[in-house]
Amino acid sequence: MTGTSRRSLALSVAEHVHDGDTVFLGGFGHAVPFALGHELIRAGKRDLVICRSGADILADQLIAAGCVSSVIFGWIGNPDVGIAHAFRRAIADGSITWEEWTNWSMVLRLQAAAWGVPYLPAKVLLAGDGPAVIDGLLRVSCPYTGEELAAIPALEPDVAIIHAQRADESGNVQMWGVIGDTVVGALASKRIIVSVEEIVHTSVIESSPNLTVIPAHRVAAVCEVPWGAYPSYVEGAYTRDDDHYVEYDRRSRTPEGVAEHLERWVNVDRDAYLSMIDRHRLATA
Amino acid sequence: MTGTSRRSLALSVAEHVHDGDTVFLGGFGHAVPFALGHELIRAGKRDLVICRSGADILADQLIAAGCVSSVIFGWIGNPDVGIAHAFRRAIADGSITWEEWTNWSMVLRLQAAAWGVPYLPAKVLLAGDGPAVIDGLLRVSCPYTGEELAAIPALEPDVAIIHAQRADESGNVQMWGVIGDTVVGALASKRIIVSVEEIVHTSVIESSPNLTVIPAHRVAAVCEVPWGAYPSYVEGAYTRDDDHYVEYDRRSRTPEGVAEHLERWVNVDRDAYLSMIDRHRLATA
Amino acid sequence: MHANDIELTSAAAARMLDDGEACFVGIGTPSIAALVAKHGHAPNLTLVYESGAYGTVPSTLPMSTGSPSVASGASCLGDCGLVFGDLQAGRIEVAILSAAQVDRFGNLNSTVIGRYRTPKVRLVGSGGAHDIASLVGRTLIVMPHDPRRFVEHVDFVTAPGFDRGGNRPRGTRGTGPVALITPRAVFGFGGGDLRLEALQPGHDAASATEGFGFSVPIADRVEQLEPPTRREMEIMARWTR
Amino acid sequence: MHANDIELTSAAAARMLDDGEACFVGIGTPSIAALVAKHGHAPNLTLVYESGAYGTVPSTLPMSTGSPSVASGASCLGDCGLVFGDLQAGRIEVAILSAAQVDRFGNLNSTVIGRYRTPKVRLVGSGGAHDIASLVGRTLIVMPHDPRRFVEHVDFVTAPGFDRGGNRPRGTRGTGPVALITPRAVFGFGGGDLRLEALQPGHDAASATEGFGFSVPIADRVEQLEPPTRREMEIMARWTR
Repeated sequence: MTGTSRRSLALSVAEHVHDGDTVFLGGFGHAVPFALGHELIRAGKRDLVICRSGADILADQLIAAGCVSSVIFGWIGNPDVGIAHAFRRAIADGSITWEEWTNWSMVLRLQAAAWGVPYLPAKVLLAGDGPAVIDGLLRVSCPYTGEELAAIPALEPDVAIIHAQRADESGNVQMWGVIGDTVVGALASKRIIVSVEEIVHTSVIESSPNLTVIPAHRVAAVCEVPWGAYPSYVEGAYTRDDDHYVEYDRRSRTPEGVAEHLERWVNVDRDAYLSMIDRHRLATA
Repeated sequence: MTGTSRRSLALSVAEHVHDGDTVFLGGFGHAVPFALGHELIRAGKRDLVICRSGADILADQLIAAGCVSSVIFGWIGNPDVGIAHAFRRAIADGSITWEEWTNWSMVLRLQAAAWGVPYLPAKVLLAGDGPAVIDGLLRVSCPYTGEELAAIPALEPDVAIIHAQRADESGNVQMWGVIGDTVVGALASKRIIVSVEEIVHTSVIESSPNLTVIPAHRVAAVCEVPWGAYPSYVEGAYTRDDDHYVEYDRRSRTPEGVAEHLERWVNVDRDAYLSMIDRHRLATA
Repeated sequence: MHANDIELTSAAAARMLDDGEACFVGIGTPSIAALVAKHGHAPNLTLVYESGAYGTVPSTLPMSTGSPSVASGASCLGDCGLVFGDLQAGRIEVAILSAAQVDRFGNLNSTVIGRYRTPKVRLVGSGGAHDIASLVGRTLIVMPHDPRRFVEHVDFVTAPGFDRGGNRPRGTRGTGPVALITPRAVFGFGGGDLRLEALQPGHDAASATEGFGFSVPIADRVEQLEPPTRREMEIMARWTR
Repeated sequence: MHANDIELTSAAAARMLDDGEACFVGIGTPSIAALVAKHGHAPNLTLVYESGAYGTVPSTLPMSTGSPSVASGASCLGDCGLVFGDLQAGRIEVAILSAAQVDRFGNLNSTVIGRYRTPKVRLVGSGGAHDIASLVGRTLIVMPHDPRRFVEHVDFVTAPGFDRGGNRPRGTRGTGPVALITPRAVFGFGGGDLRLEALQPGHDAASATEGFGFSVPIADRVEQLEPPTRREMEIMARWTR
């Protein structure tokens, strides 16, 4: 998009995320957009519907911070550590609603939107108890074979927030390593906000165009935010801070604990945040 | 696939392509698998149904050589030069049948097979004269929105022949530059035969796994064939021999002319073929 | 230096592209038109090729949408699914198309001359043309002035424009063709029907529609197009001379 | 050195993987089992992670299917669409799954303990488990021996095994679960119903089914499993010690 340009996190979020928006969160384990997500919390966004396939602790933090009215997901938890405690509390006390799919059906919901069709047929959500708890899930028959398939409805988020290795100023986004559903979720969305480890000259992008996962004309704003995926990781830059995830599990077991965690890690400026990271230990570049 | 290993063109084609097979031809302008396609001609394959979105002169040559009983395509011709003369003659004399789609609907047919669904809905082939000439093309209504969509049926080729930059011996295929529908067409197919400019050690593959477009477990055979896409091109290796395409247009206007062309360029061994290429002029590496 | 036919057509088409748009282009004159805009008034135009390329600025004119010059200098090389998916999702604003035949309703034929099963001339088929014409925001049609190509009804509607009532047919979206650009004139499709709206330098209504297989209404006020500027001529020279 | 519970489970599961297969794996014990096979009798096993990774051989055990060790050493990093599309097309032979609960019909629950809308414990949800169980060629289930996890009917069928008639339910394919592997035993699903078929070293039928919420039939001939070999123990040590 012509108007794309280097923006601060605050300005990007102020311009492109509105209360009530459906927000796709990028990051399938890799390159989880913590910096952008935390900016949503600082900006006091409300009534967001957050969505992705496998949602980890960033989703839980947005819920804990009161930004979220609903979650659309295939999985939500703290990978290999435990459950999403703030999510659990929020559904127990009725403060949020949720809509529960599977990872493949979430990918198909996003793919349908990326491709501009209202649904895609699939061979899942036809058995087990999952289909019964999705309000209004319908089936279709293949007009050629008669086979019964699930009709997976498109999900077009208002805005995607994602993190990646690099982009140029016009918004060509390059990402490598684990992709998961990050790219399809961004492509599905009306607006895309990207934070990157580094903004590079367009000549760098043009030297490796196959690594460009999102073309510039789709991107609304690009922010240069080194370590913007911490405590998750960025392939080729820094590794995952597994201890941070374990620590979050411990602290998030109580409302007070999670509030303390957010106070420490979200209610701070970027320099203070960076100073708390053991960058020497985690850097891989 | 475990059994994958470095194979000759002749052995790969003998093992994996059978008379009557539906064959996906890789190469969207870039990396057209001429070496593998010419091997189909030398092996005297018959009654092949060839398919791809935009089919260029390799398809025309297979038709001219009598290998083909039917063509399933979105476009067929000699890019920016002219029409496919052997194809034109073959449909005029009734020696082949054809099934005509569009580039997007062909991609969707292949995507449906790659994803194991019998159809995908689309917003094309709903207007114009195209839909009427596709036997049995059906529509579906979106069960959520009521919107009428074309039901694009899956097309699962028996075998794909593609060319790429490199692979390892177990069959992890890496390709960059123009991708077109090459990857989706391969993924759609039951068996995949790949020729590559270079077979590399697995460590090379593992150093850039995002460039792997087809994982080894899908690949039936890999052949190392430098210049295997000539007269088309391979990004980073050699450029397109535009003159060859112009020359083919001139010669293929008559059955005798195309026979001479095939005699010269197909009925030869690999060394003789290579000796006819102006490699000094075309190499870009 | 006088502009030749391709230059007149390309420059007139280029002026109809807005900066910041994503423009689906084919090979030949459509590429030249888009490049004139890109190097001129629309530096943020994104050229999109069906092979999966975005943001490419070919230095030599590609012979195929998969040609080397489409790949080199692209800022994104995805695949057909990325490009056509984007198109189907309504995210490509404009396309420049050409064809063997165009009719007064802006329908394009690149499939057959004559009858479909027993053609006089079998052509290349749709490629992406049907898909683009059905789905893009608006379409510019560029054609050489070859009278046989301008017919009342195309032999085969490969890429749908308007129906005989002047409406976009069911199963399409976008505004459809907004202009037919030739070396002699620019025609609009105001009511879904061809109408002469502007003349290229040196032409009048008679020469602009010479040999057309149907009569062409003329707008109340017919514009006179400026010839390509010196700058536009400089930009085009490397591909057209 | 005696094998611990994870080692007994992983080694027994590993032996059920054939060389040359593509195996969908999750984090934890499923990854260890696949790696034992890969480093042992099945060097051509392809590990597949839902994040899009094929052929990965993690050197450290990933905490997430998107972890750094899944990416490094992968021979192909596609995306979720590539992996799940491959799965849906019937091209992944086997998967190793775990869950919070398993029942006698091989159904897995990773969604809730208690009622769905008013759960006692809200769990993580399906992730890819439902998709895999519905679509893969066959499933191996690995579980710790925690009696609360073995129930007659799971509270929520996240990932379908067999229905109460012992058949694969409509809307699934593949043979379904072929084994439930614990540190104490291997159970089969011959008629779609759990049956004790083999015992881990030091266990008998009573201890193998201790605390199960239902009675478990016993095969006519119950095998005695060999403990992990020295080689298997060496392979596993880096992740389990």
